[in-house]
Amino acid sequence: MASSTQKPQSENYADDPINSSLSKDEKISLLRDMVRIRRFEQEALRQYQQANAIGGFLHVYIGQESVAVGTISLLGDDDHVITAYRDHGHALAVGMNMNECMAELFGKATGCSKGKGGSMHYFAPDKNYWGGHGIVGGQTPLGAGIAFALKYNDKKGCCLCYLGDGAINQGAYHEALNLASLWDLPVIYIIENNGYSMGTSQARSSAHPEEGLAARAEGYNMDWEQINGVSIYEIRARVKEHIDRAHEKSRPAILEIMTYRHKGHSIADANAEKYRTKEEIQEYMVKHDPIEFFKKALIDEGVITEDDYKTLNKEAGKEAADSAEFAHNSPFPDESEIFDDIYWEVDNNTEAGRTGRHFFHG
Amino acid sequence: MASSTQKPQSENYADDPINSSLSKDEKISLLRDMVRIRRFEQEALRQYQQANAIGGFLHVYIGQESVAVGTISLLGDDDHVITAYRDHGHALAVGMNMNECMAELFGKATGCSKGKGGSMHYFAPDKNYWGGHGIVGGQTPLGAGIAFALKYNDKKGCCLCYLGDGAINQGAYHEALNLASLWDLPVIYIIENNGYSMGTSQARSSAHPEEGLAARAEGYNMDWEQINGVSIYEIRARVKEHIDRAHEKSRPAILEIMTYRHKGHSIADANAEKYRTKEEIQEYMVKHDPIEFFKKALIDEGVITEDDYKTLNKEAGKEAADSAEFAHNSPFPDESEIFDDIYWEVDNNTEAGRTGRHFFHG
Amino acid sequence: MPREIPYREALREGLDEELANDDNVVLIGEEVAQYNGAYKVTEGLWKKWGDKRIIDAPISEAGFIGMGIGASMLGVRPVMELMFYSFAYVAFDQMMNNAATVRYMSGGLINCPIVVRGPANGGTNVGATHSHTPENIFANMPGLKVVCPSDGYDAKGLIKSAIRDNDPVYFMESTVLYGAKCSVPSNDELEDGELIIPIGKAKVKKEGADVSLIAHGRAVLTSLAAAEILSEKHNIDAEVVDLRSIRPLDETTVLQSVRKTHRAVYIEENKPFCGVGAQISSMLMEQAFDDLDAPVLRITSADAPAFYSPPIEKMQLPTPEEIVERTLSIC
Amino acid sequence: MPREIPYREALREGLDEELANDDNVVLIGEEVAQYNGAYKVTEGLWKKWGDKRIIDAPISEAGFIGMGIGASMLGVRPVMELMFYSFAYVAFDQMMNNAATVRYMSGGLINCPIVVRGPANGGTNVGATHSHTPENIFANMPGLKVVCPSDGYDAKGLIKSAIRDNDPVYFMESTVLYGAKCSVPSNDELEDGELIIPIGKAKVKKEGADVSLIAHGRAVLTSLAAAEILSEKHNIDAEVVDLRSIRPLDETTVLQSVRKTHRAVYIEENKPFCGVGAQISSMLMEQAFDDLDAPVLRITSADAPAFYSPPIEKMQLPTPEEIVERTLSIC
Ligand SMILES: Cc1ncc(C[n+]2csc(CCOP(=O)(O)OP(=O)(O)O)c2C)c(N)n1
Ligand SMILES: Cc1ncc(C[n+]2csc(CCOP(=O)(O)OP(=O)(O)O)c2C)c(N)n1
Ligand SMILES: [Mg+2]
Ligand SMILES: [Mg+2]
Repeated sequence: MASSTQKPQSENYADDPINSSLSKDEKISLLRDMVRIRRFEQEALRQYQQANAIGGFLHVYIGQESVAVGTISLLGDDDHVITAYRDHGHALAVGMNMNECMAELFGKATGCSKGKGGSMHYFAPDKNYWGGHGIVGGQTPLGAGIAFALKYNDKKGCCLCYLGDGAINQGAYHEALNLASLWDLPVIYIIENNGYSMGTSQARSSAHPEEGLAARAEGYNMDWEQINGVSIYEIRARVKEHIDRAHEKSRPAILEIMTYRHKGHSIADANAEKYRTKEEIQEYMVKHDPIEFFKKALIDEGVITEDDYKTLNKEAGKEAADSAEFAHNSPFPDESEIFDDIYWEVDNNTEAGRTGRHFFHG
Repeated sequence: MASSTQKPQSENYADDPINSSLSKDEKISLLRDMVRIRRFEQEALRQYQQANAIGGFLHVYIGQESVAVGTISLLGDDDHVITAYRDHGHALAVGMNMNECMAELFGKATGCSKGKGGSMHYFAPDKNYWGGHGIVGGQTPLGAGIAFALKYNDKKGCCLCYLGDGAINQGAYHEALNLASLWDLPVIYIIENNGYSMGTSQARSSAHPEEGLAARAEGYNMDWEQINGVSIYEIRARVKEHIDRAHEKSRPAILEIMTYRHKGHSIADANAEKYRTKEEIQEYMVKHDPIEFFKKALIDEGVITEDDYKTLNKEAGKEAADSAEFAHNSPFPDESEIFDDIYWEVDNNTEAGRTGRHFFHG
Repeated sequence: MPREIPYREALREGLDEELANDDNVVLIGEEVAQYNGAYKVTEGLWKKWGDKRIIDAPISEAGFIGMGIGASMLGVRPVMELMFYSFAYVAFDQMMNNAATVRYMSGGLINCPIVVRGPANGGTNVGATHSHTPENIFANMPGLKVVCPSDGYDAKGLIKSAIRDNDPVYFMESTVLYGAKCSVPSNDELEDGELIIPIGKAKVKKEGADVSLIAHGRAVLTSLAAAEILSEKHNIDAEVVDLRSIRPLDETTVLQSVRKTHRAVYIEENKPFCGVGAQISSMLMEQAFDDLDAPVLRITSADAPAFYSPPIEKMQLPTPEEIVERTLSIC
Repeated sequence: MPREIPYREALREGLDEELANDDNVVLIGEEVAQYNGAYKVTEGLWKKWGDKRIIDAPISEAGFIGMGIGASMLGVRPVMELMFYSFAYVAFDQMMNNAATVRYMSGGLINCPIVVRGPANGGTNVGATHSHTPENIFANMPGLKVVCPSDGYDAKGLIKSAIRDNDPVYFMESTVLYGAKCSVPSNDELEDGELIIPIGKAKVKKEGADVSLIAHGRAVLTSLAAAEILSEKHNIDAEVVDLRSIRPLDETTVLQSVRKTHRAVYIEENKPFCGVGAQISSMLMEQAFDDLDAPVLRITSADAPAFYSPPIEKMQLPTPEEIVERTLSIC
């Protein structure tokens, strides 16, 4: 049976080679990426609530930034990413820009998905980023498929497939796990355990081994690990070996990263302070904020000063505000675009796209 | 984490109270039930192949009889059974008679499902037997539901839900396991591990812990056990405690009973001797035939003689032949029955059944 | 003065009354209990009825709906909530196979008195995966019933019938309508002491002589708005028929209407290909061919996945203007 | 002399040629490799192409089809076998949401060149759960293509087009037809060196002047048999049109036929409610209203789950006699 590498919590992950080898600028860049995500989402919340510029759902990632930034910072050219609907953090972490992301929220033609996807459906295949999926657990077989394609094409890459603690009880995930292990697919499932699926605590949604949700991996003879997500250093240090194993041995793994969302499940979650106590939220916001945590670490290391941070934070805020401006000034899609992007063959006006009727009216 | 009770294989299960307390007649009755299943299915095979009296699929249980008979022999009035398409054994074990079962294979109006279900879909709710389900794994959430209903109605009962080794990779099963453990549902999943799902060996279909398929239970904090199915004594002795636990504590379990099907996957399986070697099949037929095994045990115990067995065997053969005769002489359903048994309200000619059009013609 | 309450509240009353009416009724779904329902349909019910009757489920639709079906075979009457009806697609096998066929395959030995309810609509900018309208798909399967109430009055009366029905009933609501108020009499205003609407009876929402606008779900409201415009601006007296249930289907009322008006338009928020309107149109073709003075037209959602962008998604759905325009083409 | 081969062999040739044509083509499904296919469609391919290209899957349709969709986003061209198309219901979310909507939701950044193929038919006494015919259901969803070849010639030519198509194609075959022989030219008899049939083109299987029998899948053969009886016994010259694909749909050929014959019957083994015939009938209503001399009739499977009993199940499916009888009613 695969077994978890239970490194002691007290280990100083900053000294792990993967972190100690980082230049000053690289460390600042990690911090900046987390801050950019947060500023982006804070701006999005404002645009939703005050400017009424956004529709539908908006699931923000605030509090979880270390997970996307930490794990994605480890990836190379042939590594890929896929996630669920809480996808802004991963999008910015893979290098999508704020403009296209904000414009997508606004439903504008300049959005990354031309306004067709919205908050839950960001995509950037050119950055190896495959979305953004709204059906809980739906991305998990797709993640195995991305890994399958990499292996099929002899790439030395892997796929990071993120899911929530509530998603682990979807059947498709279970089927994907068996396939991934059975067929040696280089996919790493990353459970972002923020303790709740909407208003339901982990204890009320999952029967699981004492060791945690990732330990279900043993049922598939798969490696797993539970990681404290407050420290981006820890995430990087402990995820690295699994990516290496995926690259070298094409083996999958399940990693459970303990994190917390500061806000409600989505913007519509009126109960965010009912199913969680104010004290719990407060405690996490103070003690488990990955940005505060890393900022302090970098100040302690002498990499930045408090002032540097303020500048960086301000710049990120400005970038976010500018992206809102960009989105506001962008046009909505044209009605005619309703029938674009449904069939590749139609879009490309091929013979197949011209043969037979593809669309029907009422 | 729940742990398996790894009783030594050498234990003399005959001496377990659940077995030693059996009367001579009760022991003979267990043997007879197994033999009746076998004779019934041998007759069915003949009727399919020689008389061309049966259509569609026919998945026989030959070699696995100890599982259904052993486990079902432990059940009381409030215990229930549900299984997959390889369902003749369980049907006879719960007390369905050969006539209704054979007639169902023939598609006759006298069949247990009036000829509507066929081999894969036997039902007898009056005997707490809920089928007979053709979609692999489909019965597993239903089994949890039966357990839910028992608990909801404060019954001290449980549901035995059987599935194959290949069925464990269906998502619905995984979802059912989590629900069963999370909600303390008294359902016992019994994996009848005959080593193959159609032509695919266990090794080619499932990634699993070394301890076996049932050990995936640990991922749901559930009890489990792997049991050698050749001995009906062993099955009874080791399954009993799980039924007791389900009754007393309303806790689920996964039991994996190692068994073997002597014949092909279904009557249409032309490759049964390709994906398994002749030697393997031979070895199992000789060393792992639960009927031979139990017959010998009873002879050794002095419960029966070889002659007694011959008589019993002959009676069962006669019963099976008679059931074929019965089936042959039974009428086919009437064409008008096509529209019966679709809506309860229509069948019962209630107001709801008479309001609006329920059926549409082409 | 008649009582006006929102659709969600009317529904909730129906659920609450049936919980009181029959101990076997149990509500199960994601966030239905402690959270009070993602769309607050079940608000207060957990507090009133407790853990046994109102149950929060993990995100395992195949698991818990399959479980509900199993329990229903033994006489429990589960009312399952799908947070969005789109999530039926992960429980599709359970809903299409187990619930619909077990009665048949058992020769009538078993029945499944289960209700699966939730919102099945687009128009709320939640993207393609959350905007499915599978009423045509489920109604395709004999053994199932599909109900689509267009207002709170119907929602209450029909949910009560659905729960009492001994067959599986798939009850499709609309998030867009949850807040819409309509007059729903309180029980003491009613002769029978409760509001029960039989499943399988269409309702003529507005009488008219010139053309029949036939619809289900929210499209009924759009059709009523169109009828108003037709009357005011074009002097066309449209009849509006609300099917209320897709299966069983009240063909009689539809035929009566069309035999009177000789013209029909079917309006729905479903997608066009093999949608409900196709069935109605083909039925009118076969049964009212000689009564028709013009072809039956169909108005549906645009034949595209749901577009997130709020102003564009609006254009994907039928509007009163579109109905007016197309109706004029046959009048 | 033209070569006669069974449907399954024609299909296999198509698969084999596409495996040779493009390294990205990979076959995945239960028992497709070492077992040679439950229905022997893939016989010999594993031996020829090996483990990388022909892959046996565990019984995890949601998992492996979802996996195939994911792989297709990166340019792999998976051809997935469903042992029965009925099992699509456990992978329904993957097939309806992921494959159909990811292109739209990504604003066209992604496409899914996946084929999901397998037999989708009743009539083989395997009971209700194994006899679904979901062509109408999948064709309801924009983004998907649905192909239903009625003979080996089409099966070969269409599977090759399906594999080369850059959109998801759901390819529905028939176990009843697998053994049926028809003339399929070998490649050296063909000008282009291979048999490619574009998806979206219907085929007039028999010309006729009096009535159009329009059908898809095995119902085409039933219709041809009916046409023969109509001609021999009733002096009615029926045209038989095989849609071949449900979506895209060749409305032009259908309309041409009906504008010539002025009468139409749609025949399918699908269930009636919102079936393919409903769509065709409603299309004819809208686009050929004045050309129709009689209502378009529909003949489908009985509106009931599949009955196991062999002689009774036969009665559930359209027969030539039923087609003749109903056709006579409008001629
Ligand atoms: C199949 C399905 N069921 C339900 C939902 C509604 N839903 C969206 S997110 C969510 C909670 C998911 O929680 P978790 O997986 O822990 O992720 P988190 O939101 O915490 O990131 C639910 C129930 C859905 N989108 N898909
Ligand atoms: C969802 C689904 N996929 C595939 C099948 C076809 N099928 C029927 S039985 C079977 C093998 C099942 O093997 P196992 O679970 O080990 O049970 P056994 O036949 O050995 O009793 C397969 C693939 C099916 N009925 N349902
Ligand atoms: Mg969570
Ligand atoms: Mg097996």
